[in-house]
Amino acid sequence: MTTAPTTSAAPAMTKARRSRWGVHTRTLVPCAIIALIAVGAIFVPVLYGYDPLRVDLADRLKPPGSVLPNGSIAVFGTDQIGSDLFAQMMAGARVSLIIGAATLAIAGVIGVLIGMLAGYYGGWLDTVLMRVADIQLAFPAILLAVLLAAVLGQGVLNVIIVLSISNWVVFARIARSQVLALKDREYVEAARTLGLGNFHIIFRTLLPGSLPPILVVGTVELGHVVLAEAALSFLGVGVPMGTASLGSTIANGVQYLSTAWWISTLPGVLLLLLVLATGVLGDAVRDRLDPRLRSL
Amino acid sequence: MNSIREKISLAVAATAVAMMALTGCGSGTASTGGGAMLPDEQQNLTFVPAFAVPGLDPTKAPLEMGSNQVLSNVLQALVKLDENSQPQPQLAESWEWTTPTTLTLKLREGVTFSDGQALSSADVKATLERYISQKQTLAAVLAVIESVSADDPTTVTITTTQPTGTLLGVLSMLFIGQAAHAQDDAWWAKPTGTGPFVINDFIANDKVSLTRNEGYWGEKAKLRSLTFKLITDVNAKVTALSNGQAQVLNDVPFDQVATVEAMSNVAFTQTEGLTYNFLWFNNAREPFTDVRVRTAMWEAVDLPTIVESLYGDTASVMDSFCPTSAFGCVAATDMPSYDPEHAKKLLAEAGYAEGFTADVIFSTANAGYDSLISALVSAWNEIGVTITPRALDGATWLSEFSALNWDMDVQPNQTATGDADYTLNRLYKCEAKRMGYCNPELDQLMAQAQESNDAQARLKLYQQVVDTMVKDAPAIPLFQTKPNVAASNTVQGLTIPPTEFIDWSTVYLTE
Amino acid sequence: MTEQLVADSRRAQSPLLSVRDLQVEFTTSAGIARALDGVSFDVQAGETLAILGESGSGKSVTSQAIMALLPKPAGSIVGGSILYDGIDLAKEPVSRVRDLCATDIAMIFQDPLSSLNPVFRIGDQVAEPFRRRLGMGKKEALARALELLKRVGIADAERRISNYPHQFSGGQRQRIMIAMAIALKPRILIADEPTTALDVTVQAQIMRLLAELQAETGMAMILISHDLGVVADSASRVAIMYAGRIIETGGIREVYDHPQHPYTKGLLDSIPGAHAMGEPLRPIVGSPPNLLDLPAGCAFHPRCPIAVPECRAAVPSLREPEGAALGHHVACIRAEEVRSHD
Amino acid sequence: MTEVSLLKVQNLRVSYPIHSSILQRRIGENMAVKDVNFTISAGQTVGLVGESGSGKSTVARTIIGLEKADGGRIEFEGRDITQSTRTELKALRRDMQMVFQDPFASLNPRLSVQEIIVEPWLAHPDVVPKNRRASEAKALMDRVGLNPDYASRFPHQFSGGQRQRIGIARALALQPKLIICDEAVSALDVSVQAQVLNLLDDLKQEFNLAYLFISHDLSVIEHICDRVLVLNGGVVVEEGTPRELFENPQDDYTKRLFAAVPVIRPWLNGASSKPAGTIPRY
Amino acid sequence: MLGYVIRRILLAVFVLWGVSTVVFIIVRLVPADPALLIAGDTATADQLAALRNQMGLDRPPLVQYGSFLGGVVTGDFGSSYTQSVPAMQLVAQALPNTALLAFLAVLGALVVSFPLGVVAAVRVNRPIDRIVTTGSLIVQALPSFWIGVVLLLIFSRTLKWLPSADLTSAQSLILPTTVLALPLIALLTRLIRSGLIEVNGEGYINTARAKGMREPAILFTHAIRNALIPIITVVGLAFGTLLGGAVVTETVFSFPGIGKLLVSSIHVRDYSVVQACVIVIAAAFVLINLLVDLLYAYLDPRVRLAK
Repeated sequence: MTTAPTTSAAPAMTKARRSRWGVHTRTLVPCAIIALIAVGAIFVPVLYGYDPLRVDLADRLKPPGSVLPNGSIAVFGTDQIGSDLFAQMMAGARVSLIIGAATLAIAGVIGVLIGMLAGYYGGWLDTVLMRVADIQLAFPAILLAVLLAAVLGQGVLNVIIVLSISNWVVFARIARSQVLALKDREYVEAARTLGLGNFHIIFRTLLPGSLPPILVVGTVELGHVVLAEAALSFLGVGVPMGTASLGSTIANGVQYLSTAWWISTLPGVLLLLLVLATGVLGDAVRDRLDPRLRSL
Repeated sequence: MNSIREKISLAVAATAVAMMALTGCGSGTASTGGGAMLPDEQQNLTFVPAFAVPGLDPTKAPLEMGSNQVLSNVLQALVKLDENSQPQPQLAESWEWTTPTTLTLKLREGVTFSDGQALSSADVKATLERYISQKQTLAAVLAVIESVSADDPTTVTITTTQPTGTLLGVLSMLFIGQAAHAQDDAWWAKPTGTGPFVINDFIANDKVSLTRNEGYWGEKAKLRSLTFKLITDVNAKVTALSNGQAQVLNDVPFDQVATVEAMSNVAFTQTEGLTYNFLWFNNAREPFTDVRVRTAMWEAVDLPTIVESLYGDTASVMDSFCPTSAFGCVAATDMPSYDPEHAKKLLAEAGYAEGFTADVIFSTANAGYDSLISALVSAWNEIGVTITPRALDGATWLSEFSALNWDMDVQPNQTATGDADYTLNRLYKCEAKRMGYCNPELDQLMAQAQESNDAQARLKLYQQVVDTMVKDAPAIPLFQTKPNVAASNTVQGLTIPPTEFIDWSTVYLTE
Repeated sequence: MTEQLVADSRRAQSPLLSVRDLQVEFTTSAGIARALDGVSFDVQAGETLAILGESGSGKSVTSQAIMALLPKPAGSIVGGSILYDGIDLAKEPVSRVRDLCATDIAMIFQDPLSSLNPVFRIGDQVAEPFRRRLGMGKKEALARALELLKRVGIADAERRISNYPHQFSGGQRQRIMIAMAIALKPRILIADEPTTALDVTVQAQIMRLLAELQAETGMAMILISHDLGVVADSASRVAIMYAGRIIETGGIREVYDHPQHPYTKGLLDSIPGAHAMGEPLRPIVGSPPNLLDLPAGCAFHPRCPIAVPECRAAVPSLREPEGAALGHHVACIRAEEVRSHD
Repeated sequence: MTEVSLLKVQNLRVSYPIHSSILQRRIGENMAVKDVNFTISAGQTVGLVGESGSGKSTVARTIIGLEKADGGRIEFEGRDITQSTRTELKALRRDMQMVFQDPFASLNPRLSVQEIIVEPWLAHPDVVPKNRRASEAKALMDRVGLNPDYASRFPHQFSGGQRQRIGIARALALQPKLIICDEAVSALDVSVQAQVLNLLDDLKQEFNLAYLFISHDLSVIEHICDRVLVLNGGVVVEEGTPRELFENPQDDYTKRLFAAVPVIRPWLNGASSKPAGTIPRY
Repeated sequence: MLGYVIRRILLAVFVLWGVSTVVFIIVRLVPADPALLIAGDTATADQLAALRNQMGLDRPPLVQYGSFLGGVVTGDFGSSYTQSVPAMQLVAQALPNTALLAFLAVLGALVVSFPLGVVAAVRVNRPIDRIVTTGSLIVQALPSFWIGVVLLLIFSRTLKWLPSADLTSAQSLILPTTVLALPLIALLTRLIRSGLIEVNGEGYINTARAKGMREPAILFTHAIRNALIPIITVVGLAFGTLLGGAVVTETVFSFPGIGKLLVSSIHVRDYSVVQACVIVIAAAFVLINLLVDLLYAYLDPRVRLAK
């Protein structure tokens, strides 16, 4: 009566292994994809000697695999101004990743700070800050984008600012809800009974506890930000000329979809991979940290 | 807002606009022959224009290309200019300068508005006064008008402050509405006119639908209804033609021409136009104060290759400072050609052996400029000059442009009157202060050319003007474009004037 | 040893529910936890069996396994059988087990708030078994629900039948849960820590209600608890669980008065009230074992005051020690010593 | 009483505000504690019992400063804390510490045991100099029965009982005179609960600690307390030594409360505390 | 509940005031003088000054702000300078188009995502679930303008099934609706899935099982209602966002919606229309979310019956 029938235990073991393997795969594969894109983004433009301002009109709109007059092969073809699409995609990925990372950093810091203050102090401060968030949500971001493009000229920094302004609310909301969930936890009250100040409690006690869901949101938001940059490019208020981003390459290539499909489709696939990877990563992180977190 | 030339009307100065008006410089006629005319209830045509129609009040935006394309089929002016820029009767039957500053016009009898009301001199007076009071882009041109009086129902007298030979040209641009509504902005937002079509429905920047004016005083239009539907996305635009949603497209970009030409039952036509694109140096700013730098910049650019690659045969390289289709735009004797080595030498001589940095502004409202600017910037980079492109939205571009807050500017332009004077004298004389360029010698040549009535003498003078300008290189004329339409084979009677203001009253559909 | 136990129960009468060598595993990210490892017990009609144990001992898993409520896909029965009415619930598909739920075996849970659906009126929830299982009309079902609510002591039931769960106190909610559980007159009621979330006065009322209902209906009860005191009044037999196994079972008085397993004894000694005041308590040393990493042999040996090297060698099985009362089984090789120490 | 009282609570009144739903203005209050009086002498253990909603936790939280008193006085060593400034309050916190109910929730999951124990010294840096904090933390761990080698482990690596020991070590770090135990052993399994109770007893002797011991578990209260207060509806309904209360409760509520406490071996003293007849006996 | 409603309305008013103020400030921060745009680059300073005076742009900012707020309250945003009609009229023309599009997109998304989410949740971690979740991730990971053009080339150009632009037939709504709905389908599918999975662990689901209820019955009575209540908020937010955020789709399909109106008005600095658009978009957003909050409160008795 003591020995368990091993036969019936075996499937459960395999299942366990598989599910653990699943979580690992779902973390590792997207990480590998993102890392690969990042490495490509760093090195490929250098290796190709990619110059966003170089135009080779004789080589424009060449399909993937074309041999160029200088003997090189454009694996992904060339775009409407004859620049090598592969190198441009990688340079674009670099810009997109920079925009994504910087936006997440800025929006994340601002949003988390506001969210935590609102959640921690509550009362009128909470009401006001959250109404500011509502105002932000109700406000069409495109107006802001055009404004900044008009005031400061087109630029990567402006895109980052616009996207940060339109993304901080997500972080504020999640940080606030986390603080609300945590602030009455006993360990937070314990910190208070020890005589620790609000600063310590907010940043040393509450912040670390709130980070996991914020990280989950962050991974998912990275994809959203990169896509939003593409939309801004499409509307003509994205990155400036001479700075290819994935979004701008796709947007510029869209009018060639019926004649030179590769210009917007291939960077689209890369964007898809990037967004998909961050999305899957976010899901995996969520499953790992707290399966109860909703797709935020 | 994405069409190339929408902003022309804003950019183009008003002062001299109406001195003369449109001249015919060859016009394209699309489609010939065809089957039997469709029955009247099927005479419905959709046209995809190149320009957005932001509003329909001509007194508020008298130079808006898109609006005028529609309004020229709905409203009419006192006179219209023929192919030779000569005024011909339209609403006015005859006219006479009774004194050097008094013009008396006799209105045509029997002209009615589409609502049945007869045209009277009161309508003309009230409309002209409305134009003047609006202080819009024509304000400077209209400033010479001292008063307008309606002497009797068919007689209008215009008094000017000084002798003004170009007044009839100005009048050809003013559409006449109804006196009763002269103060009524809402009425003008959807005006009733004396033309062959009536505005049925209007959604700004999207769609205007016209129906035939059944009570038209002249020959009635053949189309029962005509819809201007703006489609900005190139794919959607070409698709609309391919699946029969639209019958005529205007302004097919070069990269889509092959697609359009490959479509069965579609005819693609292009014609000589009056639109061209130029690059201006800010001649008052370092380092462009130096003619060697300006020339070097010009010589660095392989224009034939750029134009051929980006625009194919929808555009052509220029050999003058205005489109050759306009009178007086003679070919320069010695146009700078692509010579990067020489350009570098010139830069070195000017003290910029190491190159320099500067910016170039352009409006994002001009679709397809990205490739052009990239090509230019790339070419300059080859001679060691680093240029930062500044793509600005239309409104920002205009304010930067007006403030001369740029090193270089690229924009389209139209020699609206079809005469070199309109472009050259207006833009490049010292007084114009458009780009910090001033050459008194040139001013004198241009003044002479303006005063002269002898065509041959003028051509000779313009030869000198152009050659002087080539030497000074205050600007680079980049290329001139050819207006084009792609039309279904069922469309008949379509003619494209150089101005692209198509007269739709002659168009009809066949099987 | 199982045979022994089976023989014992046969001697009395054929059991209503017979759990045999039940094994349940949970898959976690850290590995596989054997939550139940060879649990066997019988429940006779009309009797109350208390299953006692500390957290992680497997007492709640037992009830989940019976009701096919193991969280999927993490938990699964990997061996043994649950015999009810000639059917092995461990082998039957879940849907078959569901058919027996409520009509044959019903269950109430620890937290009555989360166990009631917050968005439905309690009347509808209590009436649900009648409507879904018996196909009654709404009106009739609600009338039956009202009767039940009155029976379990909901004051002003006519009005409150249309209230929502959050409008009730904890004790009232547990009464509602009980009403729902007994709606279809089950033969066995499993109460999984029914009073843990409640105040002590309410706890007494709920325990009294359960006892009354059992007396009325003659149903058998399985009372699952960590509190030795709560079940003492109501249960006839008790099974003490430790690390997924039953380590001692028997009549409740016999087990409480003469514990034969050092763990049971330690547990009883740990209860503050059982001591003369001022005297220090005699707790069990150490902490409960980690189910992912059970000690070899008797899982209790690291904490056991009388452990000997043999305890490490093999998992002791339940046996009837010398001198023990009939049906008193202990899984300890030194059970006799424990008794003599007493 | 000849001893000087360490903590003296007089006419304590605590309420939770009710806000209007529109402008969130305070429109009324919910009295959690209506009128509570008691004193704790140095080295004494006072128990607070009562059912949920009786206000016992609110009393504790108000004394430690997690809630604000609406009325009455709380004197600690003669000083009124309700009127204290922030700095005074901070100093007071050194002398008064709290052990919480939930061993899982009361420790910051992101800090190692050592960091948790050192944390109080961040707020009161003068208690232990920086260079000695690590060793002091380990000494404290040792004192509460935890292996000091585990100092760098995180709370989730410990069992419930061990975690509660960490919480006790943290409370001890500031060398307080009074420790408030708010249901400090209620969440523990009975075998572990006994260990912790014994530890608390030992520490009390060693450091001459006073406890305010809050519990709904009367047997625990009976075991550990010198005096017991029975709270009902925010009011102390009865007070006395455990023996007095258990053997001869005066107040009706106290009687009902004690009657409801389950007895381990109801068959031993024959007279079960419950009304006979309704419960079938075996 | 009434107090809750009133409070929510007051907060909504506050948000609208905030949006109005922000748009007022932003519009005045944008360089490029509308007077210059009207009069052209050759206009004289006098002309510009006269125009500014006529447009009220030379009044002190606070006075402008006051009259602007007054206008907001009465729904009078002034006239569009490009079209000589009240700005509100243009907005009233464009808003219903976008609203229709957004409504259809949300409705379509709900209809499609509901079964997908349920199937994925019921078959969690099985192949069908993986297909649904991966598919939804992919759909969310593509730029909508790219999807739009690809759909247009397939269904409009190649197959000639659907029109590419215009608002003349119901068919012309299909493509833009699809483009708007796709990311929403993806989001809702995942939300419904995770909501159901989460609810599946709740005590009352086990209670229902213990009552002997079959899984489908549990799903459709106990699980769905609890899982869907939180999703209402997301749907409301998405609907509200679509009203102002459909501009990309509107551009691809030349759809005369409020997003395009806003963008084209920004480009020509038609302040009145910009302000009217932004405030109407914000008002619609706030109103929808207010209704959603109230609906949420109504559906959840814990909120509805709270004191």
